[in-house]
Amino acid sequence: MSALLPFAAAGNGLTDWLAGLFPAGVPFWILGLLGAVIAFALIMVFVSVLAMFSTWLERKVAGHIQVRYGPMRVGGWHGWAQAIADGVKLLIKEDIVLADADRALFKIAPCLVLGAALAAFVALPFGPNAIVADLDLGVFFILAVSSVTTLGVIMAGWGSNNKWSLYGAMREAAQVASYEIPLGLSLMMPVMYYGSLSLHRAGEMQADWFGLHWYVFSDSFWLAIPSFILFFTAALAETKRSPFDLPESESELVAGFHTEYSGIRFSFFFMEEYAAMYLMSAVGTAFWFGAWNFPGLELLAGSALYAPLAVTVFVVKSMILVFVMMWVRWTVPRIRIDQVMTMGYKYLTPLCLILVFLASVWEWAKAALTGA
Amino acid sequence: MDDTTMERPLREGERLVELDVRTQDVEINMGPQHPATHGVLRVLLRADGEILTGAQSHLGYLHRCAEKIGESVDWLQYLPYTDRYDYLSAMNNNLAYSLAVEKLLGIEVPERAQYIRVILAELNRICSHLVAVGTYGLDIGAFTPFFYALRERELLLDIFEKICGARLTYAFIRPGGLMNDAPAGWTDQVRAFTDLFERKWREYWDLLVDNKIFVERTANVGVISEEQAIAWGCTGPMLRGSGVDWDLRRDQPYLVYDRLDFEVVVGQGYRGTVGDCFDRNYVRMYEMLESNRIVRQCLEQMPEGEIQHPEVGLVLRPAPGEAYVGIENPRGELGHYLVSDGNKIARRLRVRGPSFSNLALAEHLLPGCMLADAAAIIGSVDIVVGETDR
Amino acid sequence: MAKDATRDTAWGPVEIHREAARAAADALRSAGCPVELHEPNLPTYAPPGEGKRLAKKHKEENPEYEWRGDSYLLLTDRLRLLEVARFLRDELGYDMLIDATAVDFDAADDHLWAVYQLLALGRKTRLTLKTMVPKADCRIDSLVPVWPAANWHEREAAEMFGIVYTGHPDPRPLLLPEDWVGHPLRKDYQYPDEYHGISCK
Amino acid sequence: MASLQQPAAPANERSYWGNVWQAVKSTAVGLGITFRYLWSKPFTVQYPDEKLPTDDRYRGIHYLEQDLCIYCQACAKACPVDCISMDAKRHGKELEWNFFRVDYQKCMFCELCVYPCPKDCIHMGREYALVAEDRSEFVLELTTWQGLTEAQKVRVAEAEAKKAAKKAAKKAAAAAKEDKEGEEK
Repeated sequence: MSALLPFAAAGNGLTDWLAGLFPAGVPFWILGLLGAVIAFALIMVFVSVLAMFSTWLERKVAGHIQVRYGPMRVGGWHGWAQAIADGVKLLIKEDIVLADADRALFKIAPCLVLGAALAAFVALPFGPNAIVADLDLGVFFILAVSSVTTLGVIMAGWGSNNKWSLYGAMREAAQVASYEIPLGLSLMMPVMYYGSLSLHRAGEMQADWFGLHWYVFSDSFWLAIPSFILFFTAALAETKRSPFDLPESESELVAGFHTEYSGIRFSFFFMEEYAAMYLMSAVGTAFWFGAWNFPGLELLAGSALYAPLAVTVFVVKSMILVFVMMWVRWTVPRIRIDQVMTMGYKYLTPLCLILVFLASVWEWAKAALTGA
Repeated sequence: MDDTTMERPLREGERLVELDVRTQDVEINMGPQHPATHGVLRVLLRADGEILTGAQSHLGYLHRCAEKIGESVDWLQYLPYTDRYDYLSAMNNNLAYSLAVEKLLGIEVPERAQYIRVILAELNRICSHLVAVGTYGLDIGAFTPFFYALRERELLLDIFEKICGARLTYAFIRPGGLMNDAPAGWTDQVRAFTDLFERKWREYWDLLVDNKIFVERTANVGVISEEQAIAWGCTGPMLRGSGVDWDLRRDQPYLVYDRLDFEVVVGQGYRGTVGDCFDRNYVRMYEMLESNRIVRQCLEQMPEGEIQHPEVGLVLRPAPGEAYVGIENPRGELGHYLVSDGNKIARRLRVRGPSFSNLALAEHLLPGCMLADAAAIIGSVDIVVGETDR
Repeated sequence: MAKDATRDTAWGPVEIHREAARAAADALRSAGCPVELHEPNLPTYAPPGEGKRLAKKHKEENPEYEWRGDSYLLLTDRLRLLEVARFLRDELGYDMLIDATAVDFDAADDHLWAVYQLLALGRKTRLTLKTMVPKADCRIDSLVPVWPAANWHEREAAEMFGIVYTGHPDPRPLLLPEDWVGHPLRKDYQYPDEYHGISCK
Repeated sequence: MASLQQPAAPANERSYWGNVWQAVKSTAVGLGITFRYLWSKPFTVQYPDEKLPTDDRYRGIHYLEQDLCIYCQACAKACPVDCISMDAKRHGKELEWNFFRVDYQKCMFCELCVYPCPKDCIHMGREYALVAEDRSEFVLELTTWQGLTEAQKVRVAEAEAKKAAKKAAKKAAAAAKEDKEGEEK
C-alpha cells in the first residue's frame, strides 16, 4: 500500500501534485507525461502484487475448499512466496512463439489484454483522494476500456493458429459482447441512485450514517441487492470466471485461447485475469458497498493515517469480493455456451430491465416526495 | 436450441432467400491427450462452429495385448493383468476372471470367500463410481466434488490396503478363493465406512448433482433410447440409465447375490428424458448407496471358515473346454471367454470389456450436440481406456 | 438359506442357459437352420491329488479330447449366419449381442471359430453361437445389420484374426495401427522384428 | 436412512421463475457446503515431511531372508513379468550367492512370488518410494551379501575337509586292499 501513498497525498489529480513540485512554467504536457508514467508504474506495481497475492489466495481457497492445503513449501508460512516463485519461473521461461502462428497478433495480444485492464484502473477510486483521474464518466470508461481485452483475446486465439484457441476466442467474443448489456444495465441502479457515473462521487455519497450509508443499506436496498447479484453474475461472465470460464474451459478446450502461450506472455493473461477480477470487484465495492467508507474511519479524517486506511478499506473490501469470485469458482460447474447466451439474453437482461424500470420509478418517487 | 429452427410454410407474399454462405466444418482432434477423454482416447470431431457434425473414435493408444499375454502366461499369472483393464475396479476384474477360471475348473469357493468377494466387489464399485461421478464433475467443470469423492475413495483404498496390501491393482481375488483372509479389525473398518459414506453421499448430491448448472448441462443431453442401448450392447449404468431394468447381480446371480436384498437402480428421466447423461450419473449415484447396503448385509451374514478351495494350487490345469462368465462390473458386463486345452496356459482368453461396447455407441451420440456436450457425453459413458484398448 | 432358482452355481446360472440352448436348437432346427447343439459335460474338479494331472488323464482316457464347459450352438453352414442371427433376435428374443470374437484353437487347424455371446434380456438367458470359418476362405457375414453392437467387436476380431466380415460398414482396424502386418491372435503369428525402426524384441 | 431412498422423478420445473429460483438455491446450497469445508482441517498430509503409515500387508519393495533361501527359483517361475533373476553356486549344501535381483521397472507388486516360496523367505516390504536417475538403478539387489559368509566358508571348508578325509580314507582303504591282494598273490 505504501506505493499508493504519494497518490493519497496527491489530491485530486496527479498532475496538480506534480505541478506543485516543479517550478512554474514547466509545460503542461511534460507534467502530464510524467504523471502518466508515474501512474502507470504505480498501477503496474499494484496489479503485479495483486496478481501474485490473488494467485496465492486462489490456490489456498481452492485447496482448503477441496480439503487439501494448497501450496505449502515456498517461503515458509503457508507457501506465501509461491506466487513469487511462479512469477520468477514464468519470467525466465523460454518464450515460445509457434512457427505457424500469426506472429504479430500472437505477440501483441497479451500486451493489449493487460494494457486494457491496466488502463481501466485509472478511474478507480482507491480512497477519497487516491484516484488517478476522477472522470465524470468513470464507470462508463471502465466498462469501455476493459472490454478491449476481448479484442486481445480474439487476437490471441486467432494468432495461436490452434483450433481450440480459436474456439476460446470465439466464445470470449460472444460471451463478453453479450454480457456488456446486463453489466451496463445492472450498473444503472446505483447510477440512478447517485445521479452520477463517477465512482468517486459514489464513494463520497456513501459516507453518511457514520460511514455505513452504503447503497446496499440505503432505502433502495431492495433494488441494491438484486442488482448487485445481477451485476456480480455479469461480472463473472465479463471476467471469464467460472461458471463462465468458457474461453479457457480446460475440460473442453484444453486451455482455450492461451493454450499456446508460455512464459511472460502467459503471465500477462494471468495478470489480466486477476486485474479484471479486482476491477469488477472494485466497481462493486464502490457502487454497492460504500467504497472506502467504514464505520469509524471518518473520525480520522484529516490525520495522516486517514488516506492509507481508506485505501486499505477499499482494497480489503474489493478483495472480499474477489474471494467470493474464487469461492464461486470452486463450487459450481461450467455453463455451456448456448446456456451462457440464454442466461445473458433471456434472464439477466430482462431482469435488469425490470429493475431499471423499478429503480427509475422509485428514484422519481423519492425525488417527488422529498421535493428535491 | 429448441426454438431456433422454425420451418413453416410460406405465407402470402413471402419468398425464401437463400444466402450463398459457404462454410467449412472444422476438424478437431479431441485427444489423445485431452482433459476430458479420460486417458489416451482420441476422438476426431467435425464441428460446424459449436455444433458437432461428426465424430469418430480412434482407439488403441493403450493397447497392451492383454489377450495375447493371456495365451502365454499361466492361469494364475494372468491375474495381475486383469487388474489393468479397468484399473478403477480391479477387484471386480479379478472376480470376473476368477469366476471364469473356476467355472472351467468346476469348483465353488467356500462361503466365507464368497462373502468377502462380494464385499470387496461392492466396495470397489463404490470406489469406481466415486471416481466416475467425481471426474464427471471435472468434465462439466466442477472441481471440488472430485476431491470430496477422492477423499472417500482414499478411505476405501485404506480398506483394500489393509486386506490385500495394494491400493489400486490388487490381484487379490484369485481362482480358488482369496489370497488372504480378512485381518483383525477389517470388518469394523468396513462397517465404519458404510456409516460414514451415507452421510457424505448427500454432499455430492447437493454440491454436484442437484446443482442447477449440472442439471442443465446433463439433462436431455446425449439421450440413449432403450432400443439403442440394447442394440449396441450397452451394459451397466449405460443400460440402466436408459430405463432397462437389467442387472446381472439380480438377473443372473453369481456368488451370494441371490441372498442379498438390493434394488436395481434404473434411470427414470429424473430431470429430463430417460437415458440422458443425467440419468446415467443418477444411476451411478444411487448404485453407490445400494452397494453400501449390500456390504452391510454381507457383514452381517458372513460366516467363519476357509477362504480358499482346498484343492486349488498355484498352477491350475483346467479341463479342456470353454467357459464364458460375465459379471456386473461398475461399468457393465465384464465377460471372460476362456478356452482351455487342459494345459496350464490358456488357449484363448477373450475379454469383453464393458467400456468397449459402451464407447462404440458414444460416437454416434455426438453429432448434433455442442462441443461442450462432447465432454459431457464421453464423461457420462464413463470409459476407462485401459479397458477399451485392453 | 434358500437358493434362488436362477442360481445354481457360485459362478452364475448354468442349467437355465443349457435349457435355453436346447430350446434354441430345437427352434432353429424346426425352422430349417443347420445347427448342432453341443452339450459338453460341466467341468468337474478331480478329487485331491488328481487335480493337477487332470489334463494328462483326460488325454489318456479320451484321445479324442473330451470337451467340457458351456453348451453352445454350432452353425454348420456359416453362409446362413445372418439368417440364424435374425431368427435368434426376432423369434427367440436374443436382443443383445454381448460379444463377438474368434478363436484360433490350433495353428494346425484349417478353420477358426467365430464365437458370439448372446443375451436375452426378457428371458434372462445366454446363448453361445459358434461357427467355423475356414482359414483358406476367411470370410463371414457381418452381424452389424442385426446387432449394431457387433461393429467394434468385429473390427477387433478382423484385425486380430484376419477374418473378413463381409458387409461391415466400417472395416478399418480398431486397436492396431493401420499398417500393422499380420494378425496377432492367430496361432501362426510371427512376431515382427521391428516396427517403424523400433525394435520389438 | 429413509432420506436416501430413491426419490420419485419430480415434475420438470422449467418455468422462468422456477429456473431462476433453482439456480439461486442450488448455488447457495453448494456455496454453503464449500464454505464449511473452507474452514475444516484438510484431509491430505504434507507428503515427504509427513508420511502415512503403510499397512502390515503393504506390497512394497521386496525383502529377502537370504539365509533361508534355497535357490529353488520358484518365485522367479511364478513371476508373470519375469522380473526376478538369481544366480548362486552350490557347494554341497551351502550356497555361494552371486545375485538375486528384482527389476522394479517390470515388477507390478502382485505378490505372486511370495506364495510359492517353500521356505517363506521372500516378502513384500513396506517401502514404496523408489526414485532413480537411471533405469539401471531400478534393478535392485536383494541379497545382503555376495559369495560366501565367513560361517559358510568355515562350513564349506569343513565339508570339503570331511570329503577330502573321506576320499583319502577310501583311497587308503583301496590301497590297503590292493596291498593285501598283492600280498596274497
